[in-house]
Formats: sequence, C-alpha cells, structure tokens
Amino acid sequence: SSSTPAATDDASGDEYGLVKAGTLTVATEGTYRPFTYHDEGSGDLVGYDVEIAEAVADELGLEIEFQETQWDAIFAGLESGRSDVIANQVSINPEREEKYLFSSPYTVSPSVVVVNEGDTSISSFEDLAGKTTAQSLTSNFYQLAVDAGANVEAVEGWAQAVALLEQGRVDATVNDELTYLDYVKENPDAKLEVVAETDPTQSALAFAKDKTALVKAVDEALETLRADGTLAEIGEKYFGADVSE
Amino acid sequence: MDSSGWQLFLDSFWPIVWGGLGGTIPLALASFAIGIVLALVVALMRISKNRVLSGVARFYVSVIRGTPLLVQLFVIFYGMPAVGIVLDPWPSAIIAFSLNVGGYAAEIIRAAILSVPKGQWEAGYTIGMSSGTTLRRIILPQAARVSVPPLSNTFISLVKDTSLASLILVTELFRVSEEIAAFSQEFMLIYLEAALIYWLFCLVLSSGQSALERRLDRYVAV
Amino acid sequence: MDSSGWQLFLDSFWPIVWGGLGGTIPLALASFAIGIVLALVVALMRISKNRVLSGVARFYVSVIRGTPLLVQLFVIFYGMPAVGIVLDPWPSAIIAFSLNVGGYAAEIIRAAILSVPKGQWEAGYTIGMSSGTTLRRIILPQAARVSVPPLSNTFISLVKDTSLASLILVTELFRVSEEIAAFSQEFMLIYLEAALIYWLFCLVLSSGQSALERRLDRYVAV
Amino acid sequence: MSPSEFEQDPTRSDAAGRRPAAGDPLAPGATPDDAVLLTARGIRKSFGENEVLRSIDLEVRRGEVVVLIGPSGSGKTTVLRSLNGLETPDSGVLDFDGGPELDFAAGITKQGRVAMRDRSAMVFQQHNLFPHMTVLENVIEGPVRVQRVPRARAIADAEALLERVGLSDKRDAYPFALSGGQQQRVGIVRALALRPDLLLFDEPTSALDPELVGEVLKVIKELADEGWTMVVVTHELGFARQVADEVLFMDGGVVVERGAPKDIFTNPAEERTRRFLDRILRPLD
Amino acid sequence: MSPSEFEQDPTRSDAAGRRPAAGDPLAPGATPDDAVLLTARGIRKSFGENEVLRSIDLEVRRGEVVVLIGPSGSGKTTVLRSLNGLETPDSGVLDFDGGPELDFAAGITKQGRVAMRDRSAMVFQQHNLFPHMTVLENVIEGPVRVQRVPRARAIADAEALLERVGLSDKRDAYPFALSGGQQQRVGIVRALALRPDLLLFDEPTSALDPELVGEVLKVIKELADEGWTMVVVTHELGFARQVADEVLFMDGGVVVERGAPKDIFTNPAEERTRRFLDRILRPLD
Ligand SMILES: Nc1ncnc2c1ncn2[C@@H]1O[C@H](COP(=O)(O)OP(=O)(O)OP(=O)(O)O)[C@@H](O)[C@H]1O
Ligand SMILES: Nc1ncnc2c1ncn2[C@@H]1O[C@H](COP(=O)(O)OP(=O)(O)OP(=O)(O)O)[C@@H](O)[C@H]1O
Ligand SMILES: [Mg+2]
Ligand SMILES: [Mg+2]
Repeated sequence: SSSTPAATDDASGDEYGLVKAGTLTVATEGTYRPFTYHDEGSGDLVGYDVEIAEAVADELGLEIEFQETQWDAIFAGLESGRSDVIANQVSINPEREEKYLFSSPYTVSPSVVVVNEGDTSISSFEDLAGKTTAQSLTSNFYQLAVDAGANVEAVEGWAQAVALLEQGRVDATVNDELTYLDYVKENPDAKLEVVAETDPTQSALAFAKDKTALVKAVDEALETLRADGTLAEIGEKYFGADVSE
Repeated sequence: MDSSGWQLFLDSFWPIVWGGLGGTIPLALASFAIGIVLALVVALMRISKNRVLSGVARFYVSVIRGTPLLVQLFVIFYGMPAVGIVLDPWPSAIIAFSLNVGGYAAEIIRAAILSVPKGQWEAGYTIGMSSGTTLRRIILPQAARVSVPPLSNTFISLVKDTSLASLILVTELFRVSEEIAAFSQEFMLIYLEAALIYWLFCLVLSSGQSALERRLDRYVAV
Repeated sequence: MDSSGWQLFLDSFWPIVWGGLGGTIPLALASFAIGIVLALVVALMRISKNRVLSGVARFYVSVIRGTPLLVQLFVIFYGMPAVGIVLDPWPSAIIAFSLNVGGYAAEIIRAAILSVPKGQWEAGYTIGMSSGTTLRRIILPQAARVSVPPLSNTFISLVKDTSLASLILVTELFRVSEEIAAFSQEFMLIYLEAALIYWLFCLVLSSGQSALERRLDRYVAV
Repeated sequence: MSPSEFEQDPTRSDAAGRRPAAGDPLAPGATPDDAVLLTARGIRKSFGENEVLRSIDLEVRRGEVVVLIGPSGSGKTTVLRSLNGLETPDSGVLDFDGGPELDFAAGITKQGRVAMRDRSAMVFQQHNLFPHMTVLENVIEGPVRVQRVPRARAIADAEALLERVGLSDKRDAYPFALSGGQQQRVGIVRALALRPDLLLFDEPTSALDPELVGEVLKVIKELADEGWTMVVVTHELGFARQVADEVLFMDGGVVVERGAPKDIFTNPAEERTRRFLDRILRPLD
Repeated sequence: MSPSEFEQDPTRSDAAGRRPAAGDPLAPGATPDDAVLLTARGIRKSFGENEVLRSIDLEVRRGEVVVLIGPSGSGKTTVLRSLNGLETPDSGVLDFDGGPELDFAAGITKQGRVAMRDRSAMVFQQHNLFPHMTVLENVIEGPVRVQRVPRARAIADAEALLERVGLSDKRDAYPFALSGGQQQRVGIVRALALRPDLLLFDEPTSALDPELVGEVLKVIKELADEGWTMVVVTHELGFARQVADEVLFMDGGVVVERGAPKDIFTNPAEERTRRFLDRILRPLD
C-alpha cells in the first residue's frame, strides 16, 4: 500500500492532507496503561487515549487506524509522514511546541511523587533533591524530577519504576496521578503512597507542523465531544472521573 | 509462582507463540534467505581482484557491522520517506534485516570459500570449467559445509533481533510479550516466558541445523 | 541539514562520545575480558569426556544463545532481588554481558581448540607434558590465532549490545543519544549521529584486531 | 555399452574437438605417430622477483612420454601448469598442433587459455578429487558439464574406464572412502574421460604409501604403452627409465640436460644431474 | 659451552632420572651394552571392533636398532604409540629396565603412563613441531618446562645438538621457514634434548621430498652408530638394511617374521613378507 496522500475526490477529509485518505492514522505505544494498552494483554487496543482518538475520528467522519510502536519511533513516524497524530499522553512543553502542533488538551492531571508507604523522608517535590528516582526518559516527569534536583535513573516504563521502588533501589518515582491510581486499583496490596503533587499538566494530541487544517477540525471535534459529555464519559470509564478539564 | 501468575503464564503462552509464528519466524526466514543471497554476492565482490568492487563490499560490511541495527531500521522506515521512498512495515523490516544479515554472513561465506583448497579450483579448471561453473559446482557445495555452523549462529541471533521490528510497526513475539507485560504489569514473568519461547524456537531451529550438517557431511569420513 | 540541526549535531557529539568512553567501552571491555575466561572454561567443559560437565556446558550455551539478551539483563537486575540478591546496575550489566559473551565465545574457542591438529597434543605429551601444560603452552597459543576474527565479531556485536544496559540504569552511548533525542525531539538526526560514533569506535577496535592478527601471524608463512 | 562405441559416434569427437578413442577405453585420442603435438619455446615465468622458468624449450611428439626430473623448486610443476593454462608465462611461444600459436609476450586472451587447457588434462599430486561427488560423478563432471556429452554416454564411458583401472565396484563411493592409490587412479580416470591430446602428471605417486605406488605407476605405464602422449613429473627413477622416451633434468628454472633415459641415468653429462641422481638413488652415501 | 658439560653436571641426570650424555652431544644416555632395555609381551589393542594388535612381543636391548616394516594399517604406528604411552593397550605387559612392570590388563595409572612416556621420545612422520615457537624454543620446551633443567643449560645443550645436525643458523627461525628435511631434523633434536633411553621414529622420512630423505636418514644412522637405542618404522629398506640390528615384519596386527635384516630382505621365510618386499622394491613388475 502506498502512503502518499492520493485522496480520491469523494473521500472525506482530503483537505487535511491525511496519510491515508479517509482514515485518521494514529500513532500510539499500546503498552502504556491505562491510556493505551491491550485488553487482556494481547487483545484489542483500548485505553483512554485510544477511545478519545476513536471518538474524534468518528466525529470527523474518518476511519481510524492505529500504528503501535515505541516512544522512540512515535515522533519519527509523525515527522516522516507515516502518521497523522499521536495519541499517547503527550504533554505539552515548549520544546515540543516548537516542533509540533497540539490540539486542545484532553487530559489535565497532576504529576505525583510516589514513595514506599511509611517513607517520611520525602513529603514534597523539594525533598527529592539528592534522592534517587526512577523515570522513563521520554516523559516530562523525567524533567520534573531533574528540576527538583533528584538523581534520576532512567527506566523503560512505570512497571520497572515501581519494581525498583518496591525493591528499595530508588527512593521515589514521579508519574501521572492517573497511572498511579490505575496501578493501585489493579494491585490493592501495593504498599505505595503519594506524598506530593504538582499543578496539573496538560496532555494533547500532537501533529506535524503542516497539519493546521486537521488540528482545527480536531479541536472542533474535541469541543463537541466535551460538550456532549463524551470526554467525561470516557474518563469515567477509565478513571471514575472526568479528567479532560 | 502463585496461581494467578501461573494462570497468566498459561493465558499468555499461545498469544506469544502466535506472535512468533506470525511475526518472528516468517520475518527471520525471509530476511535470512534474502540476506544469504546478498552475502554471497558481497563475499564474491570482496574476494574479487577488482579494487572498486572489493572496496564497496568492504565498506558495506563495515557500516552494517559497525552501526546498531536499530538505527538501520530507523533509517529505512523513518528516514527514507524524506527522499520519497515510503515502504510498508514488512518490506522495510525485511530489507533492513536482509541487509544486516548480508553484512554479517558475507564474512562467513568469504571465509568458507577461501577455506576450500586452491587445488579444487584448479581441478575444476583442468576439466575445462570456467570460474563461474567451478564456483557453482565445486567450490560452493564444499563451502556450504564449513559455513553452516556460523551461519546458524547468525540465524539464531537474527531470530532474536527481529524483536526490534516492533519499532517499525511489525508485531512479533516480543511485542506481544510487551503488550501483555504492560497490561498485567508482570513484566518479569512475561519476559521469562518470552525467553522460554524464544529458546524453544531456537531448539527447533538448531535441530534443523544438525540435520543439514548431517546431510552435508555425508561425503566426509566420520 | 539546516544550521540548527548542524548545531545540535555538534553540541551532541562530545556528550555521545563521552557516553561511549564512560559507558559503552568500559562495559564492553570488562564484560569481554571476563566472558572470554568463562568461555574458555565452558569450551573445555564441552570438550571434556565427562558427560555431566559437557552436558552442563551444552545447556548453558543453548540457553544463552537461545534467549534474548534483554531478558538475561532483566533477570539479573530485576529478577534476582526476588531471591535476595540485589546488585547495582554496573555489576549486573557486567555479569549479564559476561555470561552472554561466555555462551557465544565458548563455541568459537571450542572450535579453535579442535582445529589445532591432534599431533600437537601428542607432541606435547611425548616431550613429557601433562594435558594442562600442553593446553596452555601448545594448544591455546595456536587456537588464539584462529579465534581472533570470530571473537572480534563477538566483541563488535557486544559493543552495540551494551546499549541494552540502559534498561538497567547504566548510562552509555545510546542512552545519551536517547536523552538528547527525547529533549530535542530530533530522533533521526541523533540516532544517525550515534550510529556514526558507534562506527568510529568499531573502526578503531577493528584496527586493534588487525594488529593482533599480525602479531599472532608472525609464525605463519605469508 | 561397449567402450568401442566411441568410435561409432562421429559427433562426439566434433563436439569435444578431439579424436575418437580406439577400441580400448584406455587408448588415447590418437594413434601414435611421429607428428609433433606440442612445441614450447622460450617459456619464461617469474613470481615477483623470483625467476622460476628461464627460457624452457620443449617438444612433445604424439605418443611420446616425456619425463621431467629435478630438485624441489626447480620449476617442474610450473612447466606443467604453463602447458595446462593454470599459469600464464610472461613470455614464450606455445604451439599445439592444429591450434593457433600462442605468444605469451603478446598477451593471451581468455579464449586462448581455454583452448589450450582443453587440449590437455592434469593429474595432480594430491589428486584433488571433488570430495562432495561420488567416483562416477567426479569422472563424468567434465564430459557432461563442459563437453556436453550426453549423460548416458558419459556414464558408460566412465564405467568402462573405471573397470579398466579396476575400480568398477567403487563407482558410487565418495573419495574419502578410497585408499590413496584408488583416489589417484580415479584422478587419472577423470583426466582420461576428457579424452585430451596430452596428459600431464605432477608427481602422481609422491603422496602415496610406498606399497600403493606400484598400482598407480602400472596404470600410467599401460597408458604409455597404449600410445597416450604424456608429460610426467616424477621421482620414481626406475619407472622413468622404463617408460620415458625422453627425460629432461631441470634445475633452477632451466633444462640442464635432456636425452634418452639410459643416457641420462647411466651417464649424465652434467655434474649437477649426477649429484641429483646420487642423492636420490644412494641417500646414505 | 662445550657439549661435554653434560658430564660435569651430576644433578642433571638425577633430576631427569636419566643417565648423563657422553662427550658427544649426539651420544645416547647410556653406553651400549647388551642389557635388555625394554620388554613387551602380549600387547593387544582394539579400536572398537577392530583388533589392531594381536599379541605383540618385543625385546629391545640397549644400543640396539629395531626396525618395523609392514603394510599400511598393519599396526606399526600403534606399537610405537603403545611404547610411548600415547595409546594404552588393552592387555599385555611392558617392562622398562629399572622401572615398574606395567600390566595393562590390570589397568594402568596416570603415573604409570607418565613414567613410561618419560623413558622414550617420539619423532613423528609429520614432525609436529610447535609452529608458534622458534627452533630453539621447540627444543628447550621439554627440558625447561618438564624436566626443570635450568634455561641457560638447556639452551647450551640445544645449541650443541642443533650444531651437530647442521642447523645452528636456524635456531631463531620459525618452523614454517624451514624445508621439510630441516623440520624433521629439528624434530629429532627435540626428542634428543630429552635424553630419553629410547628413541621412537614413525616413518620419519615418508613426508619428505626424495632429495631430502638422505639428510634425515644420515642423522638417524649416525645416532644408531653412536649407540642410541631406537625403534624405527620405515619404508626405506636400503636404510633398514644398513642400520637395523633386527627387522620385524608386521601384518594384520601380528609380527609375521623377525630376524636380522640380511635374512629378512634376501630370504624371507614367509610368503607374505616376500610379497610385501616385492611390491616395494619392484613396483612395476
Ligand atoms: N604461485 C606462486 N607464487 C610464488 N612463487 C611460486 C608460486 N608457484 C611456485 N613458486 C615458486 O617457483 C619455484 C618453482 O616452483 P615449482 O613448484 O615449479 O617447483 P617444482 O620443481 O615443481 O618443485 P617440487 O618438486 O617441490 O614440486 C619455487 O621456488 C616456488 O617457490
Ligand atoms: N585412534 C584410532 N581409532 C580407530 N582406529 C584406529 C586408530 N588408530 C589406528 N586405527 C586403526 O588401526 C589400524 C592400525 O593402524 P596403524 O596406524 O597402527 O597402522 P600402520 O601400520 O602404522 O599403518 P601406516 O603404514 O598406514 O601408518 C588401522 O586399521 C587403523 O585404521
Ligand atoms: Mg612440483
Ligand atoms: Mg603408521
């Protein structure tokens, strides 16, 4: 199949310059629970970001196709024109804003400092100074920890970070509150606690710089979905709360 | 392993195996087959007296072996579109892995060809054969025998290296394990299971190697 | 490449090289040195007539070659704490890579030992040497010559495989590149730069190989 | 199929550019006569600085056996290889009866070398049988692949030749399963099957156990008796004496002395020849 | 240093458990006398189903030269290897003068094998020099590493031996740079440097160019003349005739015939011996 944008006249959405006419091609990791992951392990691709993207595509009258790959390759795919949009809890920061376009945010949630239960030596971001945290490199939590003066060990993802924390090899990990909540929901025995949280961070869909028309349409779609309660509904499903504002 | 762990292990087994049968194995087989042909060409180029040919071959081998496979994949899948070449995941993966095998196997094949005694070339010439015919009829069948063990090493490495293909959207054994690990957060258990399944595949493939060696050894005293 | 890309390339160059000199190279050298010693032991076990020893060696080689290095690293770093063994990143990495090299290099060394003509063992015995002395003084020096090229392949693969060490918190060449890529969002450019730097390292290491081969070849007709 | 079928098939000889065999499978491509088959003049060859052949002249008549003797490194093998096109001399002229004259100084085309190679066949010291082929496959490989002889006929021919050297029962064996003498006899048959005008032997018995030498020498002697033209490098002086029409003693890349075997062996003109013969015939003196 | 220094150093012979050399560096560890050095009785050896030695008896007196001849595969090499401890017979008794009697049927300890091996030294057909060591290093390896002779003395000894066989100028060469005959002479020196009671030669000239055979045979003959005790496997019948005190003809794992060379060669009692000799001496008949 050729990915050159050779939209036919009657295909909808050809004004967006889509990778594949009539289809929104969405890049996502597929291994980042609860935002993008496989149900029952290797079942259907599900998750908060996945359903948001599906709702947006539906609203735009487009088919949807997911491309699953590692974080390393997600932005390379966007830039090389292999995908139209990234739906993977990409948080908005100045470096990224310089290179990509963002939709309006669909997740607003604080970052939290997670420690082992009973560890009283850390009770704020400032306390991370001189402590060791485990972060996945590609998240903005990495930056938060570094800024707080922590000694950061880079890991693959949440699971490894928690493993290190529980094995006592790091003092804390910084992550999205939603990730933490999902984890303790699945692992009620986990002896972890949140000791601090930031102001909320915003995550949004990311696009290549030349996709202004698409971004505009997506923003409108998000607005509609917000208005008709779909975003809140998806939030309820995964977190028991609306996290889109 | 507690009973829920055991259950997860069992539930994951077939999905991971299918990831192997549907991704890892066909990808490895196709890339290996193409890579070997490429390697043969490169090996002959390196042996050739033509300075340009052997220089090109030497450079190719050096770059392939000197740079990470991950970057090679990246360049072919995410870099080539910049020059207007857009390939689908599977063709990209097969091209990248074939080029990689080509670089490693070329040196093995070159050594195997050189290990056939010079007298065999001369015996071919003296019965009137051209270099090409001698190569094909006399030298390569003998070189095959010597090169099976190292090539099977290359193949077994390839089987595991194909896990990088998930980077360019190909679903294979390890990708399936990562999905399960991400869902269940039981990465240690699942990765061990993946390792076990890789190992089983490799055992099967190694027994293929032994069979091939026996076949090629039929003309050698035991 | 536009000028800001070029600037990023220049700014990243030394950090990535330092990642290599401070992480990749010492990790590769240490693991290779230990791995070779291990490989020698395993090779001798496999050659030995003792069924148990050779069975153990065979199993070890099969597992090491049959399972992904990533899983081996994970087991040692994340898995061992379950049985009370908690190792720091560097020791874990060195142990994992040494074990890995041990498995691959054992087969190379075994083949090299077997390639020394039987007459050399007998010549050792007939001047009164024990098996051990013959091995050390007569056989290994000759096996070294044969095994340098394949071992250098193993070493060069190892140099690139050390990038997996970042998964267990060791900072090396590729880790540094990933950090720069993540913050600059210039994945393609930075990965190409990393590949270039790997390649430069490999060129240097290969020239070391050539020098070693020349040294070992001094007693062979040219 | 009887070996004499070779004669009944005129196409074969045309295809291979060689004369049909006589009734006996061991018989050469031509009945011996006194025509000159091969003339070499002023053959020179250097490897780097090392001048290995310094103007060698050689004339071989049809049906004649020429034996080359001389110390190691004197250039005997290089002479044979030059005749077979395995080595290209730096200068000199080679003239095979019926072919174009080849002037090496003027450069020689690939076709020229192939044409020259097709006239002769070499039997090597180390036999160089193809280890991955059975005895029969070794023998028919040249006729079938190169000369395009129909496979059935090539097999029949090969079987006749193998029978003649006493190896019929080994036709499906692989070389490793044969003794040295048997291997060398297969090597000879492989050369014969090409029906060359000229057979070249490079120390065909020197890699053999002493008791196996006889069986190979006997086969070569029979070939000589039946009129094959051959050039033989050997250290078996007794054999040379019985078989050779002419003996050439080489040393340092030149032919020091040449003549009938009885003259050379009993009364060499040159001191160098005498010393060489002494060393071989009376090693302990 | 003069070769006779060996005599001036009584510790040496003790350390190595061997008798000091006579004045000449080529002289054996003992002056020849008629004492029996080695007795082997009923030596049997099978490889799998293949019974290679079927009760071999052998007696070697000090200073004597025993020559083994026989067709390929008759077991000659296996006899030598059994004497040198490279092969362990299935049964039979081996008795080196002054050492314990070894009964193979009763099993033999590692020490027993080592003790036996230390009494003799083997010269191989393919010389088996250590390619990664210079000539001198090859020769002193055994004395220095195994016998713990001081390095300087071992070097002096080696140099004297090398000079005696005409290889002084090659002491720092690597084996690849030597001719076959030179390599074989180094192989002999390497064995001599161990000052063994018994020298074993396994076809020491059969891998050599014919003109190089003489130089090696001459060295062996000199050793014999000087009283070294040796067992030699060879196909050089002229040499055997001149040098042997006793000739054993082996076939199929048994000693078919034994006696003085003149008897065996001119008037063999057994038909098998006669046929074997004929094949070697008159290959073309
Ligand atoms: N391919 C080659 N490259 C360099 N030198 C060579 C080559 N072939 C032969 N020579 C040299 O040419 C000389 C003659 O070699 P050639 O093999 O013709 O001698 P020969 O008379 O056949 O000796 P031998 O009895 O040992 O076979 C030798 O000095 C040899 O080293
Ligand atoms: N290690 C071994 N394993 C199995 N069979 C062997 C082994 N060594 C020798 N033989 C067999 O023992 C028999 C005698 O071998 P040996 O080498 O002693 O004969 P030989 O008289 O020295 O012959 P040659 O003249 O060919 O050297 C042969 O049939 C040989 O195949
Ligand atoms: Mg020669
Ligand atoms: Mg033998």
